[in-house]
Parts: sequence; structure tokens; C-alpha cells
Amino acid sequence: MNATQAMFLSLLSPMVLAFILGVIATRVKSDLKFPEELYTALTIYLLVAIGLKGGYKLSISNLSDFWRPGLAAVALGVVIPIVSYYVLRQFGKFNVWNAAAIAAHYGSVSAVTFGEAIAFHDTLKEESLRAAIEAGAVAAGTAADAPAALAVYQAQGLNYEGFLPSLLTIMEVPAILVAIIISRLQASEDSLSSDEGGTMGDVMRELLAGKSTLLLIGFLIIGYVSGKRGWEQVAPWFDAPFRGVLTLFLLEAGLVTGRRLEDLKKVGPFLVGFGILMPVASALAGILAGKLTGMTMAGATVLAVLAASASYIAAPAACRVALPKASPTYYLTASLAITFPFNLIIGLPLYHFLAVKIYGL
Amino acid sequence: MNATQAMFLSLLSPMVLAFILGVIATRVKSDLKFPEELYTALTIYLLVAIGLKGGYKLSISNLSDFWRPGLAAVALGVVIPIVSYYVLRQFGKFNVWNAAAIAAHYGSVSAVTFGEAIAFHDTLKEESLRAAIEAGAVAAGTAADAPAALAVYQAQGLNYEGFLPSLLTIMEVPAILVAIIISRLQASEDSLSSDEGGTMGDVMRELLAGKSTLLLIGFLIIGYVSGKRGWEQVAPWFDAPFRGVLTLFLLEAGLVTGRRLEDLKKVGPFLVGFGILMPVASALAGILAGKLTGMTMAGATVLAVLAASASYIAAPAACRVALPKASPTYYLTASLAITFPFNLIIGLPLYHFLAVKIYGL
Amino acid sequence: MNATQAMFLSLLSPMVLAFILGVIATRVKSDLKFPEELYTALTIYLLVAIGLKGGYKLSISNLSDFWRPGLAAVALGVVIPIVSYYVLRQFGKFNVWNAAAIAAHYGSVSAVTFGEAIAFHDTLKEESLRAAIEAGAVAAGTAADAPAALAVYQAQGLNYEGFLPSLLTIMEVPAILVAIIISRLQASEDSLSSDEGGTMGDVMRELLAGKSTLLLIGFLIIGYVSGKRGWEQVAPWFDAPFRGVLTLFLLEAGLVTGRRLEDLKKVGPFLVGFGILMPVASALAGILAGKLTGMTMAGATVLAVLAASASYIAAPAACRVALPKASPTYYLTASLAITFPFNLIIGLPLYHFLAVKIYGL
Amino acid sequence: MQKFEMKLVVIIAEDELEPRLTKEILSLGARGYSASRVRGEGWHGARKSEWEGENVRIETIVPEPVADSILARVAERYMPHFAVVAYVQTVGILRVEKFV
Amino acid sequence: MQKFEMKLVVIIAEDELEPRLTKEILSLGARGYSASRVRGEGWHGARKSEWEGENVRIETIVPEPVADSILARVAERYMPHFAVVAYVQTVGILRVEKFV
Amino acid sequence: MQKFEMKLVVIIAEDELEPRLTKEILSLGARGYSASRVRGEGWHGARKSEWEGENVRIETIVPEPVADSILARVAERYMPHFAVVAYVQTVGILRVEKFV
Ligand SMILES: Nc1ncnc2c1ncn2[C@@H]1O[C@H](COP(=O)(O)O)[C@@H](O)[C@H]1O
Ligand SMILES: Nc1ncnc2c1ncn2[C@@H]1O[C@H](COP(=O)(O)O)[C@@H](O)[C@H]1O
Ligand SMILES: Nc1ncnc2c1ncn2[C@@H]1O[C@H](COP(=O)(O)O)[C@@H](O)[C@H]1O
Ligand code: NA
Ligand code: NA
Ligand code: NA
Repeated sequence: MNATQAMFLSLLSPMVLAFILGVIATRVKSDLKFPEELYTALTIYLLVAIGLKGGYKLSISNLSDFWRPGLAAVALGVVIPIVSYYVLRQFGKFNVWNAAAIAAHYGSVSAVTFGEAIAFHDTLKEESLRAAIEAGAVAAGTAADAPAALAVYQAQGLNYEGFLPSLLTIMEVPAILVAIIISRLQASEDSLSSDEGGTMGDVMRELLAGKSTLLLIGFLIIGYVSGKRGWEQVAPWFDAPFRGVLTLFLLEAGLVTGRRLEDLKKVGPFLVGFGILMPVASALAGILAGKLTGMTMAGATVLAVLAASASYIAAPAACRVALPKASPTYYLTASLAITFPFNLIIGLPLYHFLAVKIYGL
Repeated sequence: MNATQAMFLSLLSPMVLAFILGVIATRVKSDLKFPEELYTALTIYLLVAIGLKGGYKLSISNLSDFWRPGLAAVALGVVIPIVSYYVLRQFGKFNVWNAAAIAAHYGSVSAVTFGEAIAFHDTLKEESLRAAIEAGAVAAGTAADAPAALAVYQAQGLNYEGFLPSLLTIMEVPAILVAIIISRLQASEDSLSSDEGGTMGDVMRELLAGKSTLLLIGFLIIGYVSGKRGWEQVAPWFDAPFRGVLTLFLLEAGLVTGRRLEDLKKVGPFLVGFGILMPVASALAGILAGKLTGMTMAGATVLAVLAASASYIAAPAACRVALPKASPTYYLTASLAITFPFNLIIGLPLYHFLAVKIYGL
Repeated sequence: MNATQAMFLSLLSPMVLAFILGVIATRVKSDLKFPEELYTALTIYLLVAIGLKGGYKLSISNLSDFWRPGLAAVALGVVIPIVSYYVLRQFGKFNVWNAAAIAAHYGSVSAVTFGEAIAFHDTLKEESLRAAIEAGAVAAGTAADAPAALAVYQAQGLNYEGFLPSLLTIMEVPAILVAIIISRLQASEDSLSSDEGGTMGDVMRELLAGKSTLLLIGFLIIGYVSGKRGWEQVAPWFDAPFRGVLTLFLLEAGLVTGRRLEDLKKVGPFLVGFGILMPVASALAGILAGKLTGMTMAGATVLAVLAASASYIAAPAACRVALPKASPTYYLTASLAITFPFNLIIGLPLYHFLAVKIYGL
Repeated sequence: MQKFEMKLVVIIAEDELEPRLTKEILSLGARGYSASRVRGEGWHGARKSEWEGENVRIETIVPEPVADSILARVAERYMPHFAVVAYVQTVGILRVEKFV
Repeated sequence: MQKFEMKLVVIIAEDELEPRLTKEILSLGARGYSASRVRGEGWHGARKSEWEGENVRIETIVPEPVADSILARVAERYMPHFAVVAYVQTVGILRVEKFV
Repeated sequence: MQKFEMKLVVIIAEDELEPRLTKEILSLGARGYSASRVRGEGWHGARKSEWEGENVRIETIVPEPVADSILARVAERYMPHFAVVAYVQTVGILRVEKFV
């Protein structure tokens, strides 16, 4: 599959199209809106589904393959916010608080972008199997998880690791901590315990008990502990319908993004450029890190997507507590109205393309 | 299958029974109520599911068969509100605004009634296959979409066209525009741009950007564009569970209808009669239009259901903006407490029966 | 399967683990919370699903087997609240109102605990089939509902009766009535029609029209009437995803239980002891009643779970109307923070263990 | 612009009472009301979730005599048995006809 | 602690009007507002569900002249055609700068 | 019917503050409160969705001195750092015992 095909495959998925429809709906001032509660329900569903499946996959995968990519994920989570902060301060002229808050968002990750990356790779697998069947390389009617099918994915580097959701979980928190520490050092005042924002302890608690981290880690463990037997009990609800639910969620994400588009003028061209170039740079780092630590091409691509994605659940909640002086207009607009659509529409096939080149597949 | 059997098949479906349970619940003053947000969520689900599946079916069907039924649908959408308006003014003595608003509702369509019509025909198909297997006409274990099964449906006129959801979409808007134009001409004052209600432009925008139209058209296009590959990704969420979700929705619709029943006295016997006879007349016109334009019997029946159904999502929203002087008591009670249950419980098997007679099958 | 294995099977199910995660989330003061509307939506789903499936199973099962267990269920629903009331008054020193309200809760039943008991037995069935396949007793690939599989369940007493959801429905109401009657007699004043609480008629209406009873009875009838054909239309939504949805519900139940834990101090050690020992006693009575009336071991275990479970949907609503002087702190804390988690985590495998002993299987 | 004085009565009560209270209010002469869901704490403990019950907040603009009879009715029939809080304020409104 | 007097304007109207009303309020000089969903009954019948439409309750704290122009605007543009109720009260606030 | 005067304090703040604010209110002497979710706009921009955060509206009926200490506490601890608006009104209530 060449780059253009992958681009179209991604662009023409119902998920991405639903996102675009959501943006259009706000542009034509449609009265379509999702109740808050539905948004919350969809978020809970997605986080639980990602966590459970990740935990189950972890329970059947080889943990010794895990520690290198795990370290790479932590490293990305530390380096990306530092670089981001420096760029935003130096070239973007943002103040300490805003630079730190934006850096926290770009170092952390977006579970929905991750979900879409997984969905994209599942579609790639289906396509490669279909192509192999048409080419006569495997017998017609080969099941999607038959050994022959796995061999096809393997040959094309599509057989992504089972522990990827663990990387998502690992990368959620560190960047936010790093950004907060930087801001406190830079503000050169020991406000760690001042009223200006929560103490570092508050922030840690907020982060670890924050709903996205709690659900991801919690259900990762539940999935791991309850294993195959547990997974089979809940898979008809959390596995097969996943991409359909994601479609609804991305429709809502499009509505929110559309409303945010007006803020693009307020944040200025620098942040728009940052919101596009920083993810590409991070993605490159992610692919290289993946290759260095021995991941499959698909795994490296997903790591790239994680590196490139900007958080909009965990990080905003943390910044409201830890960096109350930072303006949500900057960090929310950047992560939601620039980087999220960019990754979804262009980034995903682009990073796949880069990974194909780098892996030489 | 004879008329009585079809009647029972329809009446004993969980969907229709859930609706009746909802009505009973309000009669016994149960504390059962659906949160608004759940209602909205179910509506979004149904519209997206209908749109997506319709778009996918359109992408695999022959567009040259489409233009005649399409024109017939538009014609019905223009004629029904004109006739309705005339009847309501002349015999019902309604004032201009109320007559126009009610006419708009009866010319437009109900997506849920449509959904139930499709569900009914899917059940008919399953029954006909079962009967054919029992009769030994096809081999036991024949898949529902095997050529032999399709031949069975074909012979009984059950193989409805893939473009039916497109007809639903087409018929949503014109009747509302027609009714509004009539009312403005009749009020013999050029209030098109006055404060009395939105301008015609406002109304058009409201209609096209209105949530039901936007979701239906939007996902029709998404389904079309993303094709079979896209549909398979989301079908486990939007296809198989459809009738189950519809059951919940109809339970809620029953609750609302039950609360409306008290308004039956307020609207008087004329509107009750209109709410029953007008749909039957429209359905007849629909079947004939379907036959004339070469549709299958099942397709013509669904067109009849569309003609007979009264809108209660798009039309009320439009009338609130365009015809603020019309009373919701009339148009909501008529469409929700009279025509909706009538179509659901009696109309559907009745129109099927009429279609069988007219098609001579 | 021995007791420890069953214990682990139950403890390591995603449902029970999700409940525990919910409790932990409140303990670490997570910001995770479910919107009310989601809670209501999940409740409606579970009640409808239990009712529909129960009705369908009833429609294909032998009604002559039903009347003895049905009578046993009614007897349990009458005896348990009387015993509970006596114990609470005599040894717990509760006043009339609180004793009656708590007794009502313990005599009535919890649909969610029932759902978990069914889920637990379905897992037991899957395990026994797997074990039989591994032991070579049945052929690999035997379908879960093939005659050979049914024989395996049969031999282990796991083939629970189709009418169990009917027992759930039957046991919801009587205990509440009994408890209210006791309290009114005890208060030795004819306040049946006084302003102090609703009249007996109000209470009956409240109970029968109450949402849980109405949905259970209503969909039991719908499932019965629409039979196999109806069930197949909605099963992809109400059957396969059941355990997944239950997982989400139990996560939310864990959040509520966690918030209630603080009230444990307020209610004192007596109620804590009562909330653990009373269910065990009731469960024993349930198993014996099941054995005496000729139920399967699995059926008797589920009857035991019903006897042991305390209501937290129907009973609180009824007590607010009928016994407004009783304190929710007592009855809610007892049923939700003590008995519910006890039954879920320890009770279920314990009652299974007792049933195995008593049935000698 | 001329403004008129009216009374605004606010009742916060357990949500099961909503149908009864709104019926009472209208029968005592109010021409309308608005209602919304609220959580709360008070004498009867926390009412913050569907499990414990929640509260409804009803507000109605009425002439003073109607306000008095609503408060009297609430005090007599509801306060002794249910979780209820009620208060009254003076508000300025534009069109008297709408409320009397 | 020193308190200042301001006007609190409350508008209850059909929820479709929310974007238009909040735009008007801000353009007439209010520095903020709060909005929530309410059910209700009144001249235009019951508005208690998504099918019939529901209402929005908007409250804004403003100086007296702004309150007057908001009420005048509502009376002129909205009351004749829509289901709207509006009232004004006096409230004590702490920081004047926030509202003018 | 005899009515008594009390103060009604209303606080509108970002919803993360709800647990902290209600704890403060009760510890300063209030016997109860009611809380609901509201959207809003103000100095801190729009707070109209789960993504941007929403607001909570807390109302509590208290004796005047308690009202003063609540306002003082809010002004001191919350206003400098968070999106908060607070105001106070006089209301008539029926049963004094319930609020003191
Ligand atoms: N002082 C108060 N101020 C505002 N609302 C209150 C107050 N006391 C009670 N409430 C509300 O009224 C409901 C019933 O009050 P109570 O009967 O005191 O439990 C509570 O759940 C609160 O929502
Ligand atoms: N007297 C009233 N007191 C409080 N709210 C009212 C009153 N009358 C009407 N409302 C509210 O304002 C909305 C529109 O009122 P109306 O135009 O009278 O139908 C109603 O749906 C109620 O929510
Ligand atoms: N003038 C106002 N009137 C009513 N509510 C306001 C006003 N200003 C702000 N608010 C509410 O208070 C919240 C925080 O205000 P602010 O700190 O100004 O952003 C806003 O989101 C609004 O919900
Ligand atoms: Na990132
Ligand atoms: Na029609
Ligand atoms: Na029980």
C-alpha cells in the first residue's frame, strides 16, 4: 500500500469523516449538539475499552519485549515538554505559565488519537489480508487471526505490539510533571506550596487520581488480571463496537473543534505553526525511538502518534489546578483546534508513510 | 404471509410492544422517565445509523434506478402539505398558521417510523426465508444474504431498494418549505422578512443545518464515500444493535405519547380523524407512486410509510422558528399522539397489506 | 471446579474488579464521576435486558416446573422481612420505622446482583465446557448450546432454569408490602390513610408502577409474547453486550459505595454484622428452598442470591413514600455499602460453594 | 421603562414532590413556574445522587397574596413530612398581566 | 466588608434563544452571565421535554442602566414573539470592577 | 403568616471547587445548601462545556453574620485565583430554626 492509498484509507474512514462533519456543522451554525453527559459517557467508554483490551493483550504478550519501548516512551515524555517549553519561550515569546501549560499538553498524549491510530492499523491489516487473498498468497476465507494472516501482517510490519496501550498510559503523566516543575523553577520562587496553584502533592494526586489516568491504569490492570476469560465476557461490548463509538465521539470532537476555530485568530500564527510542526518533529523522534528499541513498524508508528498527539483530557484538568495563571485559550485551542485535527487527518497517514520509509518496508 | 400474520408480526415485535408499554407507564403514573440526554443520544444514534447504512447501500446500488423514485418522493413532499393545508383550512377551520404548521408535519417524514418500517421488512425477509427452508424450497442453513435467499425475497417483492434512506432524507425538507410559503402567501402580507418569524433564509438555514437533516445527509455522504470498507468498521455498532436501540427509543416515545394523550380532548375530533385518514390517503399515494416508478413492493411500502408518517424532529424545530404563532399543542399532538402510534401499530401492516393487493403478490 | 477456583473466577471477573476500582477511585478522591443520566440509562438497559431475556426464556420453558419455585420465592419474600424486622428491633434496638425500612430492603431483591449471578453462572458453564473439551469428554469446537454441551452443564447442575428472571420480578414487591404492614401494625395507630406517609394504595401503586417493577414485568411480558423471533431481533443489543454494560454499571456502583463507606461509622457495628450475616442466612434458606422445589443447583444458587440480596432501586423509592420517617442513612448504607459488596465479592462464590455441598455435586 | 413589583417564591424540595408541588402552585393562582434539578444538603442529609434522591428547585413569580398562600400550603402540607426549603423575594417585572 | 449594590437580571426563555440572548446581553454592557436549563409552564403551555422544547434561565449581574437596557431589549424584541419571562432584583456584591 | 429575614448567598464558580466551597460553607455555619450546574461567560472566558470546564451555582440561606463570613472567605481564598462570582440578597423565610 503506497502513501496516497494509506492517506485515502485514513481520510475516508467514517471516524475522520464524522470529525469533519462535526466541524462543518458548527460552521453552518447547526443546532446539533451533544449533551455533556453523552460526551462524558463516550469518554468513559473509550478509556475503559482501551484499558481493558490493552491489559488483556499485555497478559498474553511477552513482557521482556516491553521494557525498552517503555523507557523510550518515558524519555519522549520528558524531552518533548522541555523542547516545547524552550521553543515557546524563545521563539513564541509566551510567558512562563502559558509556555509550561502548552508544553505539558504536547508532552502528554491523546487517548482518542491513539484509538484512531489503532483503528487505522486494524484497517491496514484487513486491507493487507484482502490484498494477499486477491493475490492468491493466502487461501480465500482465511480468518483475520489465522497463522497465515498473522504472517501477512508480520511481513508488512503491521503486527503491532500488545503493550501499546501501556505506552499510552505511561506517557500521560510525566510530561505534565516536567512542565510544572520547569515553570516553578523558572518563576524562580518557591511557590510549590503557595496558594497560587496546588502544591506538587496536590498536582500528583490530581494527575494519578484524574479520571483518564485512573480509568486507563485501572482497566489495564483489570484486563491483565482477568485475562482471556475476562476479556471474552466483555469483548462484545468493548471490542467490536469500538470503531462505531469512536465515530460518534469524533463527531462530537468535531463540534468542539469547530467552535474553537474562531480562537485561531486570537492565538496567532506562531502557535498555529507550532501546533503543526512540533507534532511532526515529535513523530519523527517517536518512529526513531521505536526502531531503536526494536518495535514493529506499526508499533513505532503508534508511538509516533503518541509523541505527536497533544492531551486534552488529563492535561487541561491538571493545568487548571497547577497552572491557574495559564490561559485555556492557548492550550485548548492549540491542542484541540490545531494539533488534534492535523494528526487525525494528515498526521496519521504521514507518520505511517515516514515509518514505511524509515523501516524500508 | 397473509394480512393477519403480518399484523401480528408487527404488533408482537419488541419495538411496538415497548412503545405500548411506554404509553401504559404514563397511564399508571409510573415514575419511569428517560433523561433528556438519553433521548438525545438515542436520536443521534438512530439518525447516524440510518444515514450510514443508507449511504453504504447507495454506494453499492444502481443509481440509474434512483431518479424516478426520487422525483416521486419530491412530488409527494409537495402535494401532501398542499392537500393537508386545504383540508385543514376548509373542513377543519384551522387558522392559517396552525393549518400550515400541521401540513408541514404531515408532508415531512419521521425517521423512527421509517426505521420501524425497515425493521418490519427485515423481519418479513427472515420469515420468508424460514418458510422457504421449512418448505424445502431452499437448503437449511442458507445464509440470509446468500443468492438463494435473495431469490426468495425477490419473488415476494421484499428485496427493498438500497436507496430508501435517501428518500427519507429527500422528503424531510420540501414539505416544510411548501407549508411555510403557503402560509406567507395566504397571510397576504409580505412578512417574509418581518420579525414575525424568521425570514425565508433563516428557515432554509434552520432546515438544512437542523440536526436531523444534517446528520442524515452528512452520514449518507459519509456512508457513501467510505463504502463497504467503512461500513464494516462500524457495522457492529450501527447495524446489529439497531433494532435493540430502537426498542429503547420507542419505549421513550411511548412515554411522551402517553403524556400527550390528555391533549387529545383539546385538539378535537376533527384533528384525530385527520391524523388517521390523511396518513392512509398519503400511504395509498405512496404505494401507487412506488409502483409507477418501478420500485419493489417493499420499497413502495416504505415510500408509503414515509408519505404517511408525520415529522416530529425536523418540523417542530422549523415551525418554532418559522411559524411561531402556530400552537405546538395541535401539531405535536397530531403527529405524536395520533399519527405516530397509528402508523406504528396499524398503519405498517395495513400499508403492507394494501401493497400486496396492489402489486398482486 | 472447587471453591477456591470459583472464588477466583468470580473475584477476577471484570465486573467485580470494576466495582472494586470504583471504590478505590473514591478513596483516592478521583474526579471520576458518572453523570446521573448515564446511571439512569444503564439501569434502564439492565432492567430491560433482564426482563426481555427472562420473558423469552420463559416462552420456551416448561411452565409446570415453575409454580413450586415461584411459591418458594414468595415465601422467602414474606419470611425474610419478618425475621429481619424482629432481629433489628430485638437485638439492634432500631425504632419501628428504621427496622421496617431495612427489613423491606433485605426482603426485596437487587437486579444487579442477580445479573452478576447470571453472568457468574454463564462463566461457570463456559469453564465446564472448556474443561470437558480439554479432558476429551466432548469434541473440540462444540458450540455452547450444542446438546453435548448442555449435557455437560446438566451433569454439573449448571443448566439454570429459564424462569429465574421471573423469580426476580416476583420477589421485588412482597417484602416491601410486608415490612410496611408490620410497621403500621406496630406503630399501633391506624395511620394507613394519614398524612404521615402514603396510604397503602399509594404504596401499592408506587410499587407496581415503580420503574424497576414496571420495566421488569413489562419486558418479561414483551419477551414472552414476542418469543424467539422477537428476541433474535434485539439480542445483539440486549444479550451479547450485557456483561460489558454490567461492568460499567458496577464501576458506577463502586463509586457510590465508596462514598457511602464513610457512613459505616454512623450506622454502627450491629448493622454491619446484620448486613453480612442476614444475607448468609437468607442464602441458606434460598438454597434449601430451591432444592426442596426441585430446582437445578445453579437455579437454587441464584434463588439464594436473590434471597441474600438487598434492594436499592425499588425499596428506597418505596420507603421514601411509605416510611418517610425512616432514615436513608441506615437502609442505604446497609444495602449498598455492606450487603451489595459482600454478596458481589464473597457471597456469590460462597453460596455456590454451599450449593455444591448441599447438592452433593 | 416602568417596572412592577411582584413576589418570587422559590421552593427546594425532594424531586418526587415536583408533580404535586407544581399542581398546588398553579391551583393557588400562579400563572407559570420554572423548575430545575439541584443537589443539596440539609437537615435530611445529603441528596446528591439518583440513589439518595435529588431535589427540584421551583421558582414562580406571583402577586403577594398568592405567594402567601403558596408558602402557607407548603408549610402546612409538606414541611412536616418532607425535605423542603422555601423562601420569598421581591422582584421587578415588566408586564403585570402575565402574572395575575 | 464593604458591599456594593448591583442589579441581577434573570431571563427565562425558550432554549433556542440562548445564543441570541447572550449575545444581546454582552453587547448591551454585561461583563458575564450564567445559564442553565429549566423546565417550565406558562402562557405558552408546558415546555418540559426535548420534544416540546425546554427553557434556558440566564442570570447576569449588571449596573442599573445596563439592567434597564437589557429589559427594554427583551420587552421589545422577544416578548411579543417568544415564550419569555424576565425579572430584576437588587443584589449585594463585593468587587464592583468585575461587573462594570 | 409570619416571615423572617435571612440572607441568601449565591456563589458561581468553576465546578472543580464544589467540594471545597460546600465544605467551607457548612464549616462557617450554614445548615444546608443547594447546588446546580451552570454554563457561563465572564473574565475567564467561556465555560460552556466539559472540555473548557463548567461552573457550579451554590445557593445557601444563612443568617447575616454567616453570610458575611462566607463572602469574606470567598473573597480572600478563591477570588484571586479562580473564576468566581458571589452575591448576596435578602429573602423571607418561614422557619428560622432551620437556618441558624
Ligand atoms: N440553608 C439552606 N440553603 C439553601 N438550600 C438549603 C438549605 N437547607 C436545605 N437546603 C436545600 O433543601 C433540601 C432539603 O433540606 P432539608 O429538609 O434541610 O434536608 C436540601 O437537600 C437542600 O437542597
Ligand atoms: N409566573 C412564572 N414564574 C416563573 N416562571 C415562569 C412564570 N411564567 C412563565 N415562566 C417560565 O417562562 C417560560 C415561558 O413563559 P410563557 O411565555 O408564559 O409560556 C415558561 O415555560 C416558564 O419556564
Ligand atoms: N456579570 C455576571 N453575571 C452573572 N454571572 C457571571 C457574571 N460574570 C461571571 N459570571 C459567572 O461566573 C463565572 C466565572 O466568572 P469570571 O471569573 O468572570 O470568568 C462565569 O463563567 C459565569 O458563569
Ligand atoms: Na505528545
Ligand atoms: Na409524510
Ligand atoms: Na433479599
